[in-house]
Amino acid sequence: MPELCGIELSTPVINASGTYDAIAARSVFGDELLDDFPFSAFVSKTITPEPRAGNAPRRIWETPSGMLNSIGLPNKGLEGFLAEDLPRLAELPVPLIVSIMATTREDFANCVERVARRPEVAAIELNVSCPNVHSGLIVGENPSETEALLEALRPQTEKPLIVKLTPNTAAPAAVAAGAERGGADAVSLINTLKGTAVDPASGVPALGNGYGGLSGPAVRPVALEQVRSVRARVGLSIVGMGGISSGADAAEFLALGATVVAVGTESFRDPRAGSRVAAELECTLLSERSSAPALHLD
Amino acid sequence: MPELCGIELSTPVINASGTYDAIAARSVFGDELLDDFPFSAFVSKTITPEPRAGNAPRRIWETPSGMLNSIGLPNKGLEGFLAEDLPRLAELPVPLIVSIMATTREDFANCVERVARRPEVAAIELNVSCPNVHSGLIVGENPSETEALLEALRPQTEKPLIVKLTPNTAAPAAVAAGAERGGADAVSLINTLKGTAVDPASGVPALGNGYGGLSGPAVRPVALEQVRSVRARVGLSIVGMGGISSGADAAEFLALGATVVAVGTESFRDPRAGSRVAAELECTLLSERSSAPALHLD
Amino acid sequence: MTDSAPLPRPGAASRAPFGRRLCTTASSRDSGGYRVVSLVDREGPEPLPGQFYMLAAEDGWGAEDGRAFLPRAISVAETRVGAAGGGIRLDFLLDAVGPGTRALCDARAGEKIWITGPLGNSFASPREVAPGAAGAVLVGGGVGVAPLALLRRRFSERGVPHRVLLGFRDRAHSGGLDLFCGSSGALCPEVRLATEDGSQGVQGRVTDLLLSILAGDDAESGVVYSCGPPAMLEAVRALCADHGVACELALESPMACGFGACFGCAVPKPGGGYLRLCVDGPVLRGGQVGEVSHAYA
Amino acid sequence: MTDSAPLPRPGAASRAPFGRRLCTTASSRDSGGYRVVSLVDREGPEPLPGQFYMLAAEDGWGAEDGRAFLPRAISVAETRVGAAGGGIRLDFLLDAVGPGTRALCDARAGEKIWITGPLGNSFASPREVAPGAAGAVLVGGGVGVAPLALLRRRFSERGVPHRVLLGFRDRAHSGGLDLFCGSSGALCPEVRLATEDGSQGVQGRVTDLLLSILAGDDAESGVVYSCGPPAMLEAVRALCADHGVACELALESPMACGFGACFGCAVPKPGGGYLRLCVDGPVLRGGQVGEVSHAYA
Ligand SMILES: Cc1cc2nc3c(=O)[nH]c(=O)nc-3n(C[C@H](O)[C@H](O)[C@H](O)COP(=O)(O)OP(=O)(O)OC[C@H]3O[C@@H](n4cnc5c(N)ncnc54)[C@H](O)[C@@H]3O)c2cc1C
Ligand SMILES: Cc1cc2nc3c(=O)[nH]c(=O)nc-3n(C[C@H](O)[C@H](O)[C@H](O)COP(=O)(O)OP(=O)(O)OC[C@H]3O[C@@H](n4cnc5c(N)ncnc54)[C@H](O)[C@@H]3O)c2cc1C
Ligand SMILES: Cc1cc2nc3c(=O)[nH]c(=O)nc-3n(C[C@H](O)[C@H](O)[C@H](O)COP(=O)(O)O)c2cc1C
Ligand SMILES: Cc1cc2nc3c(=O)[nH]c(=O)nc-3n(C[C@H](O)[C@H](O)[C@H](O)COP(=O)(O)O)c2cc1C
Ligand code: FES
Ligand code: FES
Repeated sequence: MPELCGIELSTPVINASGTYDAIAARSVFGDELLDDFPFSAFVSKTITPEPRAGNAPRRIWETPSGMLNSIGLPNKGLEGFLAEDLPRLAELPVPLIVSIMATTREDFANCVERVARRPEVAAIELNVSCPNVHSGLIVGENPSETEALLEALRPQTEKPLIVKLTPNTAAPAAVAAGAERGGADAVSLINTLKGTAVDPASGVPALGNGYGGLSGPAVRPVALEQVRSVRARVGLSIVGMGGISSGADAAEFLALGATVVAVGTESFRDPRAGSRVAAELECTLLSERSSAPALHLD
Repeated sequence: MPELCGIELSTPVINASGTYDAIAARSVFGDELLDDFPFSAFVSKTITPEPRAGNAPRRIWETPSGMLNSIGLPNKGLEGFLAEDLPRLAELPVPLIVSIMATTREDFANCVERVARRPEVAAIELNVSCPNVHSGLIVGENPSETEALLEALRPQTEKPLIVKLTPNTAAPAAVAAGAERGGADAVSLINTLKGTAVDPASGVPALGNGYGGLSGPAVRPVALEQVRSVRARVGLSIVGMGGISSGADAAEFLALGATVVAVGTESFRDPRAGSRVAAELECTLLSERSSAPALHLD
Repeated sequence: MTDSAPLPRPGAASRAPFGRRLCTTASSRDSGGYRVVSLVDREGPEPLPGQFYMLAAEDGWGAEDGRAFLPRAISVAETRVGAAGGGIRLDFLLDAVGPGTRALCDARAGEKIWITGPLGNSFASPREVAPGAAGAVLVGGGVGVAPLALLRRRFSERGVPHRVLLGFRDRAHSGGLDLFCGSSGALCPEVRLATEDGSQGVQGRVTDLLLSILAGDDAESGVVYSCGPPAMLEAVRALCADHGVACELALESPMACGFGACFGCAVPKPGGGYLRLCVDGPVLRGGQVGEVSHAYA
Repeated sequence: MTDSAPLPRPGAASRAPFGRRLCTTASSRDSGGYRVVSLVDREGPEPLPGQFYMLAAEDGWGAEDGRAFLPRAISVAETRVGAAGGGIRLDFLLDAVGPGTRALCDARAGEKIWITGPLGNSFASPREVAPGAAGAVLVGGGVGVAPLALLRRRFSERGVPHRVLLGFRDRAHSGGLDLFCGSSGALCPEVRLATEDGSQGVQGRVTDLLLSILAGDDAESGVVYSCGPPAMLEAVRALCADHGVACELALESPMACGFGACFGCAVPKPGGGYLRLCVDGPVLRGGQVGEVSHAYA
């Protein structure tokens, strides 16, 4: 039975934050969604202390084997989330992980405390791809900023704290080590790679925000390398993600040391991708166990 | 007439270091190669002070819309290059740029001086994706290391010095600014993104070296964003590259501030990709000039 | 109901089965510069006019420099229950503007296409919009005529009075016109055309036709239904606002998922903030949108 | 000439035109578990046995999760000068093992394929290898029989004495055997088969057949030409080394470019360092390679 920081999971496949709105999906597909929920835990879209409308369009742009997004974390804010969304997410048949981002330690600590207090919540993911308003540094690019943040948050709860690492840094393993020192239970990686594109029709950046984050199969090799390097450095649990679209892809992450995997962009192409990846993964792992890799003579 | 640091070029399209062996290509295709040489300048594969055999196979692995390589800079070393290769590269109908890497400042300075002294050489590209043997830091990940290296190399020659930036860092623009302060004439970017993959047949990393560098269309959005951020910070000339496979792709780099572009991996798919990209680019630019983007009613 | 209240979401009867499914292409034919691709869907419910599907060809997807990568949102243009072999025939009208629509247009009979849907809301009937409304005016341009074809058929089956105004650039760009033909093969009598070159119908824009209707007596109690390029929709929206006529606009925006997962399809609300067009639309009431702009389309 | 001197590069007559070119698929047919795809090349020279081309299908390339991305190295299995409409017909024997070979096997008559080539060196004739050599022994396994088909035809046209030993797993895996048939349609008399299940020829491995020949009187003055899976090539190499018989092995290694640009196709040299198989091979003399291993194949 797969497990993440003490949370038992029915499969090693969860969702990537911000890539599945279970409430919207239920309104679209009905309760069929709950009967065969595609993930073994549900990670919410990142919430922030205050409500956010998100970035001006255009927000998405397709790229070779991937996509750019500059969604800009639209969300109802902490209070709106706790009041309106959390009760509905609690109806999902799987453990709930809430993703949080804030720009001061105090705000971060308050969010963690308020969210962790709710019994519906199994764990908290900390999205640290944000600037520290005091130092101006992007927390997740910096090992000591990350360590200090974790030291501030750790006392707020005994529930597992998962740090979502940013891939836009020279040494994600050093940041993971900072998270470990600060008391994190797990890291999840990768978030999106910084990227942009020019709209051929206008000759200017295609996204309203000027740039965005790259996801999808295009980034999978980068994600795998970051998982490999993080695993070499820390003993924490790892949620591996980035371009997973099949069970074979998921198996690559597990082979390099991920504890569980998350499916993001692939859910846009296939709303049940999570279940499919889990099923394919089981076949892959079964066939690996039953037969050593064979060399055929012809 | 496009120009790079005072070197006049017939088109804005050159090659990416290490992705075209003009000597081998001439032995394969004959002098037809010279009659329609695909690039307006030729950048050599990176040379090092001593000869290198390169990494153990497997050296390449295909990925979604891209490839991983861990070639390991096989080369004849400085002396072998100067004696055997340079005279043959001098027969190419375009200006020659020699790419150099070393792990001490002294070695780097010696290479720059020896190469720059040769009249066949128009400019030097400094591959700084290497550790400083003294500090252990990857030079190109670090603005002050890069600045210090340039300060040591700048006195060796008046020929243009182009710094090939590594993309595996949080802020390539800061490194470019370091290069500018140190006296560089241009930066080129991006080099390959760190990446890996697992061979499904064995369950272990597919490349002999464990990991490699990702190139091809998959990385184009990342390359474009780094060009954009570097252009926002420095006034240097920029050689933009990363996944360029068409004139439209090249136009995106130019729109974001690249001075010229380089074609790498696409040459593996199409040995004349350089000429094709230049021709397509000309059409793109012409049509942009002749018509403002039009909105059709139906 | 106000002009800015969102349209109700479709009920369970036209709700998408959970997940994508592989459908077989029954036929594919040219239609005045566009292509009509018909699929047989053995699982889904009958869609409502204005609803759309996310489509991805099984073969050739990703084959143009790694694109198309995401599925493509396409309105259903016509349906036929009880297609040969069971299931529902879904007709899509496609304009091959890029790698995704090209791959879909290339699908030949027997080839397979992934679909998710029906998705989104649908046009309301005039009576729901404005009780006692005189009738419906359907205004379409370009490939945007697609959802109006299905809407027209439903209105005529239900005896809802309606007129149809379609605009095209010229004869070579009059795709989908055959979707507005009755069983006789002739264009339905309620359809009026405007072409910019005057080759068919009146010379001019479809909004010229609309203006002359809105200037008429019974205009205010009618409802305008429109789909087409952003500039046309904006002209329709502004005209209706000026004349105090209710309107429903089927918009487009970039969609990665179609089921509310990606937040990519944001359309600005007049008072600030954004709608997710895939779940809050694609049909919006005039009052729900500010200026319709190419920026998010 | 020693067993470790590289083979000479082909002269200008079989040099690749610069760049890739789009060729039309003339036909495509099954062949014992493999597929024979024939292209018409209007520009290139006639290739030599052992040479290869880099192939990429125009349609469907990149369509399996962004792969195949790079072109694929494929040996030429047979050629016919003066194909209908001019040009040279090039036959390739393909084993559909992944996205690239699958897309190539899917090409139907009329569909287009990008080719670059002919590339690499070629097998030498026994007389060049060892003056006065008794004859040639061709040893092939699996899809590796492809280059030996062309080599056999050339030897027989030039009256070079030769025997052909082919190994397959079973009847279902005996692809390309038809390439070794004469104009009568029957297997050429110089061909001997070994199948692991004994369904055709002798039961056992093709290296068993080779061993019995090498044990014969005139063995030392012969030359062995081989192509097949790494384990087979290694067995052939070791047998020939043990018996002091010259051999030429057509190897495989991962190739991104085929023309010396990427340095991806490295094969270790016995004394250290690496060869680039695309320009220094694909045919290597026995002495040029250490143990043939799956690690670089
Ligand atoms: C609800 C809804 C219903 C629709 N109904 C229909 C219909 O019935 N029929 C129909 O034909 N269309 C319909 N569309 C439009 C259709 O979805 C688009 O035309 C389609 O997605 C375009 O995909 P493509 O790959 O063919 O073109 P793309 O290449 O995606 O080009 C179309 C536009 O996409 C943008 N784009 C995104 N990424 C890139 C990139 N990397 N490079 C270049 N351009 C890029 C550009 O703005 C370009 O102008 C509908 C859209 C929506 C939202
Ligand atoms: C000189 C030469 C001549 C050849 N001649 C022939 C011939 O005549 N006929 C023929 O059928 N073949 C021939 N080959 C072999 C042929 O080139 C390969 O079988 C082909 O490249 C495989 O491509 P693919 O996409 O079908 O399979 P791939 O999926 O590329 O799989 C084949 C192998 O590639 C590797 N691989 C690379 N990237 C990946 C990835 N991302 N995921 C999974 N696996 C990966 C694996 O090791 C796998 O086992 C020749 C090769 C060479 C070098
Ligand atoms: C549209 C979109 C929205 C995202 N929103 C969030 C978010 O709110 N919080 C977060 O931590 N990551 C967010 N991500 C990043 C994903 O969780 C994931 O790390 C990344 O997409 C890589 O995985 P993938 O390639 O499987 O999508 C988002 C990604 C996408 C594509
Ligand atoms: C096989 C291979 C070898 C390379 N060797 C070098 C090298 O020797 N020196 C260097 O600076 N960059 C090297 N690069 C990086 C390229 O110059 C280029 O920065 C990168 O590939 C991105 O461009 P592309 O996507 O067009 O290939 C190499 C890339 C590849 C794929
Ligand atoms: S298209 Fe993804 S949320 Fe609307
Ligand atoms: S295949 Fe590229 S160098 Fe040999």
